[in-house]
Amino acid sequence: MIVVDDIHKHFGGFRAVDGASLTIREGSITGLIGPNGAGKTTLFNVIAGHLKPTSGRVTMGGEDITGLPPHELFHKGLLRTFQIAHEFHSMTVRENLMMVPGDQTGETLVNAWLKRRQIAREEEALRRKADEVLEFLTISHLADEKAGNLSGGQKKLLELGRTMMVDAKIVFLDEVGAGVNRTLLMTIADAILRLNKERGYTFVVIEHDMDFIGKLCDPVICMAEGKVLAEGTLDEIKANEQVIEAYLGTGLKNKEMANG
Amino acid sequence: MKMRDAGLFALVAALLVLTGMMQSWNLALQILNMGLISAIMALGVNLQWGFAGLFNVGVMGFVALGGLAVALTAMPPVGDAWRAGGLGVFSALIVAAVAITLAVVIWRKRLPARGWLVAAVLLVGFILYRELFDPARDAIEAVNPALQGNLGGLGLPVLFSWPVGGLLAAGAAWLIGKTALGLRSDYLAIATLGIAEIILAVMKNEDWLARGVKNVIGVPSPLPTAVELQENAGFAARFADPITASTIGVKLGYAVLFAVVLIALIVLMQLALKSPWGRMVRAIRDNETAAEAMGKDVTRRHLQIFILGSAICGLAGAMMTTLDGQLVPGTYQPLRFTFLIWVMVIVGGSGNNFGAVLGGMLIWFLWVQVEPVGAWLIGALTSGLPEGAFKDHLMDSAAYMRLFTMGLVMLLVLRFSPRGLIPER
Amino acid sequence: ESHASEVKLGVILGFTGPIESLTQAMAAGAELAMSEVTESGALLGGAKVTPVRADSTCVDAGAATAAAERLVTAEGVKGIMGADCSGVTGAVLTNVAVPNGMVMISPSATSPGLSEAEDNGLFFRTAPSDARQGVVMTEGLIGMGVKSVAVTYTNNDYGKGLADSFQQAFEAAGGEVTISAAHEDGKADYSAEVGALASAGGDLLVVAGYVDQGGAGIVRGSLDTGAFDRFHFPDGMIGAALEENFGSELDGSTGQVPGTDSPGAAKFAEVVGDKFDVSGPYTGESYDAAALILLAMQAAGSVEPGDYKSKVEMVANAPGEKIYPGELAKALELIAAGTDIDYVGATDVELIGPGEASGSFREIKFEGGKMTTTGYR
Amino acid sequence: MAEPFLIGEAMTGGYGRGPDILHDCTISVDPGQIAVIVGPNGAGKSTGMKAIFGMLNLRKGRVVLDGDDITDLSPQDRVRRGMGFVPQVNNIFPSMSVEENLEMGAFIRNDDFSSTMAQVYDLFPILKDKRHQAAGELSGGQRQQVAVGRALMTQPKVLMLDEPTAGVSPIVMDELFDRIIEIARTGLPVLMVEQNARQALEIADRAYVLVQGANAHTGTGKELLADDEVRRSFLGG
Amino acid sequence: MDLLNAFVALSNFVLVPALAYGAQLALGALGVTLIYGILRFSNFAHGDTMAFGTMAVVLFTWLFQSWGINLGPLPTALLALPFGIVICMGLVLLTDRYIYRFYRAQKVKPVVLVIVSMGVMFVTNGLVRFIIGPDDQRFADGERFLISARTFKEMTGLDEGLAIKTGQALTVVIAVIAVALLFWFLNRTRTGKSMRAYSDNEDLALLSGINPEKVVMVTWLIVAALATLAGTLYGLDKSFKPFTYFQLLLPFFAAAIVGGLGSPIGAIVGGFVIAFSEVLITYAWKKVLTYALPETLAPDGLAQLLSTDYKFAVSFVILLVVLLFRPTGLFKGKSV
Ligand SMILES: Nc1ncnc2c1ncn2[C@@H]1O[C@H](COP(=O)(O)OP(=O)(O)OP(=O)(O)O)[C@@H](O)[C@H]1O
Ligand SMILES: Nc1ncnc2c1ncn2[C@@H]1O[C@H](COP(=O)(O)OP(=O)(O)OP(=O)(O)O)[C@@H](O)[C@H]1O
Ligand SMILES: [Mg+2]
Ligand SMILES: [Mg+2]
Repeated sequence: MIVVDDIHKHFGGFRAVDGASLTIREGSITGLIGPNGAGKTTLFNVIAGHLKPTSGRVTMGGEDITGLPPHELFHKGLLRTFQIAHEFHSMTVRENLMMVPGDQTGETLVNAWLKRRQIAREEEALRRKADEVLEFLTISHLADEKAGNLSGGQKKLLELGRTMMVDAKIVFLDEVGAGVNRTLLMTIADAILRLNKERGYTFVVIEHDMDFIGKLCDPVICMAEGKVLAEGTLDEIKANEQVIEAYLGTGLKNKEMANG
Repeated sequence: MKMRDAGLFALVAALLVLTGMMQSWNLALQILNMGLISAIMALGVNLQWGFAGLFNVGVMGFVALGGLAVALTAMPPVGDAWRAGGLGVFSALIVAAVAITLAVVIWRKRLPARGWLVAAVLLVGFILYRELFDPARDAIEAVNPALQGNLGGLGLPVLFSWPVGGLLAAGAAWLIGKTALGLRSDYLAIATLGIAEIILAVMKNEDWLARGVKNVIGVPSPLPTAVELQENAGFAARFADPITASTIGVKLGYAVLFAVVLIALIVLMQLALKSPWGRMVRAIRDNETAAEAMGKDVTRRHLQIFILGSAICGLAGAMMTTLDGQLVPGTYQPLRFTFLIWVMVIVGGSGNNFGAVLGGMLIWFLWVQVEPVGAWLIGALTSGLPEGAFKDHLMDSAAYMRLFTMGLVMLLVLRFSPRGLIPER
Repeated sequence: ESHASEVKLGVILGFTGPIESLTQAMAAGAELAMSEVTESGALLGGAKVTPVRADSTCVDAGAATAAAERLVTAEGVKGIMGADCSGVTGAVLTNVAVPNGMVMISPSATSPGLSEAEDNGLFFRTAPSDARQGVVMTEGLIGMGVKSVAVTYTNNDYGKGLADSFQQAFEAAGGEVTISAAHEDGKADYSAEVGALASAGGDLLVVAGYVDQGGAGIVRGSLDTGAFDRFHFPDGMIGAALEENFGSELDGSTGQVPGTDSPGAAKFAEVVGDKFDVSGPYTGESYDAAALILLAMQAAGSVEPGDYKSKVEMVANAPGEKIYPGELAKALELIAAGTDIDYVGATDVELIGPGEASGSFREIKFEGGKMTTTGYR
Repeated sequence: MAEPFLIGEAMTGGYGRGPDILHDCTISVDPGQIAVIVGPNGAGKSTGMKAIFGMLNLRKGRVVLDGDDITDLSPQDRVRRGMGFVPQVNNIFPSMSVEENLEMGAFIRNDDFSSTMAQVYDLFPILKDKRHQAAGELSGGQRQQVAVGRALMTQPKVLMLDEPTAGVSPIVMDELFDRIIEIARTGLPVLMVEQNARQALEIADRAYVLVQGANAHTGTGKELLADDEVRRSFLGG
Repeated sequence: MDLLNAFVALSNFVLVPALAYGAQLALGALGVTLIYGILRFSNFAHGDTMAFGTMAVVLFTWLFQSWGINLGPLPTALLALPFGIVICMGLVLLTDRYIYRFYRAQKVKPVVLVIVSMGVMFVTNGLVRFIIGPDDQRFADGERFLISARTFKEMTGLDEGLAIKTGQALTVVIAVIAVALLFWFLNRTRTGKSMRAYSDNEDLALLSGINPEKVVMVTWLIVAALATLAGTLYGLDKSFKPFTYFQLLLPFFAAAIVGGLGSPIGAIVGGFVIAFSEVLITYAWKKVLTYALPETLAPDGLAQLLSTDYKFAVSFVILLVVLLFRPTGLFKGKSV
């Protein structure tokens, strides 16, 4: 589905992404892990058009999408969430969701003046959809709250919720789990699986929670220092010496995992 | 909440009525008319800032372009000048346009050494332009310089110039937007400010266009003038005091014209704001990166809004020049035509159309009325002082009370409603 | 009712804004004429004349119009002394004075365009139009044997008009204008202008600006860099500030202001004493403007503008007994007695054509840091 | 039992004039202890921390530090009293370099803090490499490390951490937990909010489950881990 | 010899004045940029603050002059400067205490502070005119020139003179010192760093034990000192007139922005960019070229790129071009 070919992204002299190449299969849920500062987010930003790569190519279904602006990629079915939540802070939570779908009739000025009736109908449908999403994320009671007033975790949920407002082809999730309650996170994992199975969405997931990765992802790609370090099933990755050294460590958490 | 808004509008109305009763209705209407125009300008700025977060500090330039439109549309053409240099000027302008387009095209083509090519094209273009332009300009400016010396206008009815003013401003805004909208916050601000100064420099110095600093006076009026009414026997006979009747009548006429424009604009803007379009625009203001990721073309939206807002300012500028009956480039000062409008928007409440309108009316009222208030204040303060140099000094300083009082009032209003009188939602 | 006990006159000048530093003295000049008349007790049987000031801001036509509107329709003034800058003057004239039939005498608006404005005989000015001064200046300079000059002008209708008319006259007389460069008032720095002027060169520099505005900045810069050491100053530049700021640095420079060999100006200075600075531009004109309105009222026997507008030219022009500053009481009595007067005033007022001052000029030379009068033209 | 070292007692309050978020909520910690707060998103965990730190007006309840009632002190004064806090969001100075961020942590200290800084760099080696880079240019996890490092620089008498491990890689998280235990062993009370609840509860001497601004369960970490209901509803099964 | 003349002419009319003007702009822009950088708003009252401080200096200068105190060849104003600075500090602290602090506590958007500063601008504007009036005031004394055009000609025997005014030299020297000090203060001292921290993240600054009120106060004190300094130096070189000081605001902002808001070095470089572009672009090269080129090549016309009418337009065009290539100024400024 998406082929990343030898992408480099340099900030000044610093090579945040340094020749990363990877392939994301259609219909897969690919996990992307790696130490802090490995270049995962930067790679997302390059693929999703927020940063121009220093060099390299990204293709989607065979089509070259390198350097296309995000709004065009959105219309091609590529969605992303942000690691540091990017809510529309002065708008209500519901509005945050309702603004997402593209090609709304009322988004053209002339239509906004002339096609009042049609817009009202569309809005009704959107509102229903948004409320469903909110229900799912267990934040229905916040529908009319300003998004800027949400708690840290709630903002992350809203990030995720936005991707559920439209039919996407491929969704990039950048640490949706950080700061989200684990019980809810597992529910989210279920939803991701469902979207993947039922609607055929492709997912790419950055996450530091191995439970979450383990539940969802195959394959898992580990990055370090801007390059792809290893790729395989989670078990293969976990067994990789380099990965253990750079990323997983042998601490308490993994000991526990090994036990459990 | 709604009650409070209505109350505030009632307050402004009451201030005007009070002016009418205590001072004169002519004055009240005069303030109302300029207040309506100010409200329209504030609407334009509010569209850009309040809704889209675009920091336009070049309002003055667009207002001035509106004024220019009046001169170019409504003034009679100067036949001799056209014959003397019309062709030359226009062929020069076309040469310039071609050269610039060519340069842009070459730049876009990413040819090797494009920098030199572009420079060469521009240089040749410039020389050619000056060759064609200079003699034509001199010829035009030589035609009856004391009174004309310019090409004149199209001689159309003056009301046509209002939409033309909007279009002219929109055209300029398009150009600016294409180049400068990538800038953020205060950087965009100073860029627009600079562009406004450039527009003004052109208007002041290109005499062939609209006489430059020599001013255009005697702009035709869309309504019968007070003098015409007074000279009209039927009118004069109908009223006991034809002077007052005619001056008030004309002002009422303008008030109606302006109010129609203002209301139409408010309706359109409210409709837009309450629609998905408005939601999208607010989302862009809140967080451009996220909006972009959600499929919204931020650049296009910004351009659209920048053009619309500027066009509204241009329209208001044309209306104002019509009301003044003259085009005086020297009048356009950033303090009055940019920053005062900003004060209106912020004091009224940015992000809220009604706030902007209220701010426009209220601040204009104060701008005019703080002068007598300030003088009165000084009088009251000094009444207890003994006669002498100090008192004389204070009395002489009464004029400065105008800005002083204005500042004080602004600070007070903002103190009690830091987010504006009618805040967003 | 013609024998009003109180007559209000509007004084509309830019008390704030770009020429704020000139207007206090101008207003004081006009108000001096009013108090003189009040004290005489001779106007229409003892009417008291009260000035009402309003701020024209010099640049903001909207505010100026509103202020004038207030004077006319709310304060009930019977005549307007003002406005100052040509732009606001035009706006006040067409939007307030003409519709309300109000007489307006501007002490300082010099733009030729205003002559053409529809004024229904209501508009007059005591400052001469720029065209005339250009010619006078040319005669003076050619007479001194000056062949080539650089010109800088303040970028408004006054400066531009004056520079244009001077250039035309000077070139016609065989002189050369090496450069004619605009400067904006109230700016921080004039090095660029001075540089360009210096580069162009010339026997001397003509500064068609204002004495406490950009004009002063240009002179300062030219002297400091040694670009020019001789200048020629038209009316806007002549003022005490020039002596104060530059003193003997200007020795050898010349200039001219409206004025005649009539003793008017001297008398004016005498009358004023140290009340305010008479040498600033347009103070005499302001005095004269206010005086003319009041004398015309007396001549018409009415304070209504509609009645006295036709008398303004009559009292201003010959024939009649000459009236100088400080003699307003005498003038009022003469008029009351039916004697014709010819108001000379501080600036030798003579109205020609449509309400304009004819303008004779006093020529000035700097010697020993002081302005001295060398002749009249 | 003597009064705890730091206690937010029966706190009730909310943001500005908005509704109450906290309802009669009590949180405390003693020297040498690690107290952990867990709970669903929006439960009021961060709000509770802010309340203890004085960034919120309490309508009821009080905050006591070391026997002194500090309910009315400003946050700054609390810092001077020895409280250190890492907020959940906006917890770095983005345009200052990493090193300057750490220096700012030591702002109230007048002694030589270079050894503390060395310790922080030991703990987070990546920060040492990036010491001259603007913190705003760091990756998410790196920022989190800067934030914790900044708080450590204060050498506080009590350390409050709002989700210190959100977004950090497993290896760093382990180090962090180790370090927190170490800190607590030196006698410094640590109060933290965690979503990586299982690991956190492992090491917690005292644990609170907050639901809708109120205490739902309280106990030692082990007790709560053993509680089935808590496991199911809050720890992800 | 002719080349020398050309160079002297160029220095006299372009380099020296532009250098002095640039330094004046730089000092003003420093104040603007500091407020923007730390308090995060564009302070429209800066021009009038400057007028206020300078007014105090002028009044003290007159007082000293009336007492017969002077500094010999240096202007007496230098002696009055500290007093003026103290008074200006008083003014800004009062405005902060009674006006800005309220809005800070409310956490209003920066643009509201901009408008508030316009209110302050109007009020200060009125105050200054109340006290000293709107007129031009001269207060320079001492030696006007380090070297005057005439002396230079006599000394060197060249045809062209070179004038360097005491005020110009003072301005440049003081501007350099001020920037160096400020730079050192912000980047090296504890208080300076705490100011930057405050501007970066106010809440976190609070959590680090930084006293925000102190940061704000120190900022204002520095700004008052800079404003008075800039105003006095400008006044010594040209003259003191409130309206001109208000008008200076525009070039200040232009300079601060070209350099990058919040960056002290940017303000300095920006000041010189603006000053040199104003002076250079409209310079008539005739004189210089006539000296520099052989007779046959000497220009007939003025060899002027654009007439002085377009002076400001041109400097703004340069500003635009800079911004198009470096959207946050030459030195990567902030944007709120
Ligand atoms: N704008 C920037 N300027 C300079 N360096 C940057 C910039 N953005 C990111 N970097 C650097 O690039 C590296 C990769 O950052 P990135 O955000 O991609 O990491 P990551 O893999 O997402 O880490 P994490 O798991 O912590 O989120 C980091 O070392 C960071 O410091
Ligand atoms: N600044 C604010 N203004 C108004 N309400 C707020 C504000 N911040 C948070 N809230 C509300 O207070 C409630 C509790 O928020 P808090 O941040 O304390 O949750 P939390 O338990 O820390 O959640 P999370 O695990 O997601 O960080 C939420 O419902 C949130 O909407
Ligand atoms: Mg990341
Ligand atoms: Mg939280």
